[in-house]
Amino acid sequence: MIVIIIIALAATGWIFARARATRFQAEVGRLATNSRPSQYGWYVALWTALPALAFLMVWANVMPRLVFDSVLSSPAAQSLPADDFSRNVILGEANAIARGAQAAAFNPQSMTLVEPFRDATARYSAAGALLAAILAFAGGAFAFSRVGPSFTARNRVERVVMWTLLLASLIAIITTAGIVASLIFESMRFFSMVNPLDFLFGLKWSPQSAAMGYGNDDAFGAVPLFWGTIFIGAIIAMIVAIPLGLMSAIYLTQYARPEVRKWMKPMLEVLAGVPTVVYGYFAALTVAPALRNLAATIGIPGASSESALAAGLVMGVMIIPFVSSMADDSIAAVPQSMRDGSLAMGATTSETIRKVLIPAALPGVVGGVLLAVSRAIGETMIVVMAAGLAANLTLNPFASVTTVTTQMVQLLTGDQEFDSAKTLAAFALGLVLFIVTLLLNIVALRVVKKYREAYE
Amino acid sequence: QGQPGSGAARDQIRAVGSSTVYPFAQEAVGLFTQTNPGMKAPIIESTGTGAGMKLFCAGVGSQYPDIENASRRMKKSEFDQCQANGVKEIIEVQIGVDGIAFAESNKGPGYSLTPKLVYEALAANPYGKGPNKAKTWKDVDPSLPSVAISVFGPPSTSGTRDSLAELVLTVGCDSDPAMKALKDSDEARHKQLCTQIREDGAYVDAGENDNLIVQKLAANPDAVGVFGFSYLDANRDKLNDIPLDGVEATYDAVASGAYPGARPLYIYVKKAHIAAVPGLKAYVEAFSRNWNPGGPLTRRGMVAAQENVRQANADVVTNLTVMTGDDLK
Amino acid sequence: MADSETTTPTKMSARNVNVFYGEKQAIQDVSIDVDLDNVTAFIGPSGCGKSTFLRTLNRMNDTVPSARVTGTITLDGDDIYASGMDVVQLRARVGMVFQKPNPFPKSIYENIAYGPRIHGLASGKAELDQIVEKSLRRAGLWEEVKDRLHDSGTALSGGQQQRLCIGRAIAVEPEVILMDEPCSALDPIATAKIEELILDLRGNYAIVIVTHNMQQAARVSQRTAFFHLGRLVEQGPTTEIFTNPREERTKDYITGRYG
Amino acid sequence: MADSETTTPTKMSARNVNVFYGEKQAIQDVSIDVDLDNVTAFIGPSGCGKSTFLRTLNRMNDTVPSARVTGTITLDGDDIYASGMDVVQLRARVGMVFQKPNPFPKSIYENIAYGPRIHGLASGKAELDQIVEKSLRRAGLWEEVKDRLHDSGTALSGGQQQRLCIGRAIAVEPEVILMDEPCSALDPIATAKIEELILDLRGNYAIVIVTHNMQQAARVSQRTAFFHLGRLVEQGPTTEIFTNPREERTKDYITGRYG
Amino acid sequence: MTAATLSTPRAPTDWRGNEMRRRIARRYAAERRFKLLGLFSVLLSAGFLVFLLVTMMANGVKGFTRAEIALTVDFPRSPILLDPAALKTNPAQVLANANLPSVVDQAAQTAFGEGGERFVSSGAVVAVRDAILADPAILDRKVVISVPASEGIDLAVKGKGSAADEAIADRLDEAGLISTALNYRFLLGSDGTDPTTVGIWGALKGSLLTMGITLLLSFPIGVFAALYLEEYAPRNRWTDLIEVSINNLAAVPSIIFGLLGLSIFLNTMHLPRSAPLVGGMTLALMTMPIIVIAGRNAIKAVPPSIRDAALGIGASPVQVVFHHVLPLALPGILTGTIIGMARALGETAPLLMIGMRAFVASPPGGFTDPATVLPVQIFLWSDEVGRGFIEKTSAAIIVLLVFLLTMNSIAIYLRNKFEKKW
Ligand SMILES: Nc1ncnc2c1ncn2[C@@H]1O[C@H](COP(=O)(O)OP(=O)(O)OP(=O)(O)O)[C@@H](O)[C@H]1O
Ligand SMILES: Nc1ncnc2c1ncn2[C@@H]1O[C@H](COP(=O)(O)OP(=O)(O)OP(=O)(O)O)[C@@H](O)[C@H]1O
Ligand SMILES: [Mg+2]
Ligand SMILES: [Mg+2]
Ligand SMILES: O=P([O-])([O-])[O-]
Repeated sequence: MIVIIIIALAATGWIFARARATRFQAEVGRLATNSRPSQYGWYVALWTALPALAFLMVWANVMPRLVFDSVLSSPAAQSLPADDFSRNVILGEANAIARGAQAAAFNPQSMTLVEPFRDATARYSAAGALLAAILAFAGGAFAFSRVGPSFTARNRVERVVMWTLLLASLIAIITTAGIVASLIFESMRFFSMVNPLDFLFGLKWSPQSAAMGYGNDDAFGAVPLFWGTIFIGAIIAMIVAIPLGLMSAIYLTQYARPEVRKWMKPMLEVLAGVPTVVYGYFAALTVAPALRNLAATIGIPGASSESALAAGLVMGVMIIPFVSSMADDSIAAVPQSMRDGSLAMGATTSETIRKVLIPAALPGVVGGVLLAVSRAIGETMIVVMAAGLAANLTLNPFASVTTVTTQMVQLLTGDQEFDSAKTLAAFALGLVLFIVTLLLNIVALRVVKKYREAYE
Repeated sequence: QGQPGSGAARDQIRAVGSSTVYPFAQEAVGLFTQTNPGMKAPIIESTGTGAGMKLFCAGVGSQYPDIENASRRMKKSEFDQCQANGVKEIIEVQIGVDGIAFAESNKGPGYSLTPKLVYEALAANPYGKGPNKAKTWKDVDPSLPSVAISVFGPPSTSGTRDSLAELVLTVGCDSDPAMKALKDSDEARHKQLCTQIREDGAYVDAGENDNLIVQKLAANPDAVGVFGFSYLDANRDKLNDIPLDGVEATYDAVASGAYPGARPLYIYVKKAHIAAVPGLKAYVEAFSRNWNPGGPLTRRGMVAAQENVRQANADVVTNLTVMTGDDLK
Repeated sequence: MADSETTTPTKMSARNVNVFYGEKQAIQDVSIDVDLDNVTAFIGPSGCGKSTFLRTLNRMNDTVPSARVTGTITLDGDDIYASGMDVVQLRARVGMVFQKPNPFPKSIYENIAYGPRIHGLASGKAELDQIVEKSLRRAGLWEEVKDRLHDSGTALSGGQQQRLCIGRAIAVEPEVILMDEPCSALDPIATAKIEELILDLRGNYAIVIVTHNMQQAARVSQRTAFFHLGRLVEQGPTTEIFTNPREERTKDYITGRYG
Repeated sequence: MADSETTTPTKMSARNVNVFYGEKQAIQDVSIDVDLDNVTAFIGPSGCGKSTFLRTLNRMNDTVPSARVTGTITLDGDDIYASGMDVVQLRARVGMVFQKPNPFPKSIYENIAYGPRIHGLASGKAELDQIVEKSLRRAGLWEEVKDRLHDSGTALSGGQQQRLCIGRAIAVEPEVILMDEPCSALDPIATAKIEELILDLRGNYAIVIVTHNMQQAARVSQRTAFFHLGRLVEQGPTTEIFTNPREERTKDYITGRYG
Repeated sequence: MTAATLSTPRAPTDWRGNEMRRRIARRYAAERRFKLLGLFSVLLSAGFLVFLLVTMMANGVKGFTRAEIALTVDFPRSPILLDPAALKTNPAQVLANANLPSVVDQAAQTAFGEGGERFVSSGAVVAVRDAILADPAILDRKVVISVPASEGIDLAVKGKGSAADEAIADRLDEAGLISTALNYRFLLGSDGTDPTTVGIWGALKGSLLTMGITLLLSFPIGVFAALYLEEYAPRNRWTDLIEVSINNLAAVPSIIFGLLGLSIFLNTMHLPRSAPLVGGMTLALMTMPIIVIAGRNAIKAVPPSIRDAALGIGASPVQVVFHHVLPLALPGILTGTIIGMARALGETAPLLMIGMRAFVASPPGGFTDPATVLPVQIFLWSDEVGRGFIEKTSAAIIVLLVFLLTMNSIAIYLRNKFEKKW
């Protein structure tokens, strides 16, 4: 309600400021003022709305406290039970009834508190609304008083836009910080139980020993997990996804008819949205047995019914669209004149693609590949179902391996003990993975900066 | 502790915990809503027993779950945690029994096993005599077929795995008197020798998805699968059960406890919530009223507990008897 | 200044060529021959279809989805729009300098070396260096860029980019060279260099040049074709077109009285 | 043909301007004034820094990450590189036609209407239509495109694109107009139209034009500045520069003897 | 090299010489190989998709239908416990206490003999209840009500049942008592315990709400962040840091986002567990980096000359961005949105941490009600004991894919519309 009033106030401010600006602009000339009338309008509207809305946001957080305090001091609240939980239940119920969220009380005592709640809520919301309205008015008036021919409204409005954009990109930083903070904190506890060197360089990952409390000695060697992650996610899956994705993108942008591309591109994108359980079943029940039989017939030892190959191949299919769509967009965005220049030299289409388009589209291509790798590293379901959970350090693609994230999910969602080294190991794994992917990204950034051929 | 009463008052029951109990809790929800049409259906979250315990024991209040489903008994450490967080009064109800079943494809060789054989085939270090070298079942016992040992089972993080260790492996292990003796002298060592499973590929962690194990068995006729009894029952046309100690994994054998791989299932309820959360008592009663043999819960695959156990627990439900935690391990 | 026309074998010939962009017809019924020993100039007001027609000569119009070409165009007697035509070889034989300079976003060196590389014209690094230097010299750019061959081609001035594109086109030594306003961004001295290059090439290569500069057309070409509104109004020996045009429109255009 | 120089208030003035692209210095110590009532022509060989200097006048060099400018440039006495300067308003007041035509990938109409729209120069559709028509007419493009105002601006011929960009720049009626070789892709008649436009604008607007065409410089400008290798070699009234240059290099360049 | 070598004109390239011909033939062969490789890639990728879709369809289509049995119920003689008068005042409660399960069991036993109660599903009670509600008059007579068949019979009718069930189904079929009908309950209902009565709407609605939140948060934030980084941010160590950390966020395993959501949204902000609001916010954190990365690449691909053109006529940076750069970059941004949202739609792991792996038997009413989402539902059903859940799982996957396609088609339409060449 009050929000609508504030918006209305802002709109009024917009109209008045605009009218005023139009008037003085007519006097001094159109290009003589720094800003357009509507930009003056926006300036006033922002000053009207932003402080008031910010206040409301703060108020919304403070108000419940105030309401509760006032209800608790009411006479009806004196008879509340001392026990915290039932008291809160009654209070909550009364509050819910007062707000109309609930029709009747399960607890008779709640009814006596409904009125105090209603009163207090009404009182405080009215106060909040009034304050917000005053703030809106004051902000608007202040802004309006500044509107004048030499006033740089546009710059200020645009600065707000820029701050909004900056704020948006800071969310990523905050998220990263949150992740890092929580990972580091829990990892520290883990490393106080397990020697970091054993963790980083140990060759034996034996979660059951840890899970079942046989002791932590050399149960947390993470090397097999990292190898498994690289083997499945960064090697096998990429061997499938990069050529297929990139070649699909190239074919669709450069060879296929536009209508074909229009249909095929979204089709391929569906591959990214098929739930991973589906891929998991497919990998575990169709691909893996076939691969095992294949390995058995050609006499590869150690072939098992779960294999890195099965998981990696299917995962590769799943992430094709990450490569194909992003590469497709960047290749399509290279100006036609670049293609013309190459074709006119007598280059074939494929030469044009390889030597001119791909280098120019490099950021998009690399971006797509990175996204694909990231997705592959993070995938768990396919690995659990098709590659198993056995942490083997092996080069044999027909053998069973496991990955970091799969183990993390197992450790975090299974039948876990409180804060055992086993649960905390998940955080340590996450931290190391985070650092590794960070390095990977830094390298990728460098590569792109170095080899990108920026067109005009 | 959150703000008092912030958010809506809870009008929905919330349960967390075991994936094994999950289907039966679901069934109870159906029964509960049928008899209480005005009530919102309870929310059952399948988190695994341990993770559920953590949530359950975090405190008393509307943001904490009311019920914990458990495929094993609460541990002493968990109980203490609960107490420390103010979850003082906990009602423990055994709702039934689940069996871990051993099965093979109906095209399989027709195994017949004992806990001892299972232990010898799967232990990482049988009887502490060095790493397990058995490659085929025949290596374990000449009467068994000469096919490679390949067992699909639950991962080390699941409650089902705990049961496997406790109900089968330890039993097999203790058949050796030396091991039994070891239990008294060095319990940790005993536990390790008796429950640690080999990691050389003979035993395959197949994730928490029992259906997947069923399907993998169909694709690998020589393999042995370990999973919840209800899955065996639902797939009798594809699978044969493997007798343990000569006892077939039938409903009656599990119910009577004759089948070695039977384990009790529990729910834990916060007494403090019973008054505050509408319908909570009725929901718990939905279990006790329907856990008889032939009742809806057993139709869903649960195995009914023995008569006396059922009676004792029904009394717990009616009287809301609080557990003491004295006999927990 | 133009030499008198010498009778020489026809290198390319177009007959009844029409070009459409979607519904719109941009070229109507143009027939013209391009000789080996003569430089041919296309002149005409902006938007009359010079570039469009030029692009039909090496099938660059293929890359414009809406463009459609009818009629026949031959190179050494072979129909270049025939289905068996090898477009890659065609474009290698018929080189092109575009109206808007379009250097690759690569280094100056790589821009020039691109063609020789794909056609395998250099047997080693040394030979390639030589081709690059020679091409840049002929395009009159060498002195300005010799110290920064590995800077990006897009960081050059407008005129430098234009000369880079000319250098790129001649580096593969095509048989026919199509130049769409090659000197539009060049100062008189650089223009003189390019004109010198054209005269140099003449005899070994068939050259077509689009220009708005009448003086330039008169200086470098032996034959001139005047386009107007998509039609070829008049063509003939340059001297004749400039001194004694048959058509009124040609005369008006050349004397600047048109409009 | 050029009028004699009239003494008029200085619109823009540059003092000791240096421009660097990274390490490389492209402009060295240039000081020059741009008058309101005179058209100023920048001439000089390709790559000498004309475009670079032109772009410093409306701070378009800000968009080249490696570019750095020192010295002072004022517009109506205000330092345009001062920190308080509003670059957007500056660019609205100092319009620019780029050397390479760069129409927006929008319709012809939208290309012209864009500036008036963002600056709020038209109060309604009718007025906007009028502005579009007027600008296209002044750029000499109206007749050719009036039937296809809603076709894409990128589907025009080179010369048409160039005129579109001129039309786009004058549609916002800036105070200073910087034109970087506005007629490079134009035929004589279209060129004449643009020159007419320039003469028309002169007096109300300060105009700077970069050209390689000496005749054009002589025809339209009242003041000429000759750049060479990044330095301003000589500047003065056009008649003087063309008839009686002080510097040898200027003379060489103008007479085409340079090189 | 000497001046002499440079001044001597090189002979024109012999384009028609044998060597050149061979070379061109080789290049053409390479070209053909390259093109074929491309075609092969597209076909292979599409082939996988088609294979998956066809398998899903084959398994799942029957999940949308169910076998129904014509059950004769003789109400006057049934053990029904209700007062017809009370039925008018509070029908739901009255029918809940009316002992309908026994009514159904008895009717089935009468009709099909001993064990007949196993032929009908537990949903039969609901069908009978609905029939009474629709027309209370039937309580006075014997009527035939079409009730869902039990899981076993249902599977038998669809040709996947056990031999015993097939025999029963055949018997019923001969008697003309069994029919197949569209399973509207599947489209309108929520999760349940019996495969013949479960529905997908609850999960679908949960997904809708969750995806709505995800899109609402991640799209603007992602686009804004991309714009800031490409168009405004100075190039320095700080922006490199932002850039790398955003790229890296895309590589963070989804479960960690779940942990983050758990600790921030649930434990710190005290938002409700299992709610679409929290799920959406968590997934938004995960989707945003994908949109940022795709968006930045798309923005990079816009030629600088277009920015120059706009700046040159006095457009402000904000105008340049919103009038020119953003529309031209939109196709790429939408690609990022499509694959990011597709990923979010199929994601389960982070949702486990915030409690969305739950049995929720009624559709969520709003953003803060407990809910589950399609992939979790699929995951849960795939692990169900009941054999009837296999086809339900596939049917749910079909629903998810249809949802995905609907969601994407809008973005795809916009993408095709905004795609421009320059
Ligand atoms: N973005 C850039 N980065 C580095 N150097 C540049 C860049 N742009 C131009 N230069 C160099 O700066 C010098 C001056 O270039 P400018 O474009 O100003 O020349 P110009 O006088 O306009 O030439 P033209 O008549 O050919 O357009 C040239 O040597 C050119 O190579
Ligand atoms: N891609 C295109 N799509 C549609 N029409 C086009 C396209 N390219 C050019 N045209 C139109 O075709 C006609 C001929 O254009 P063309 O580029 O051949 O002219 P031109 O003679 O080269 O002119 P200029 O001297 O200005 O470069 C013009 O009217 C132009 O607007
Ligand atoms: Mg042209
Ligand atoms: Mg220039
Ligand atoms: O989920 P579980 O704890 O029963 O394995």
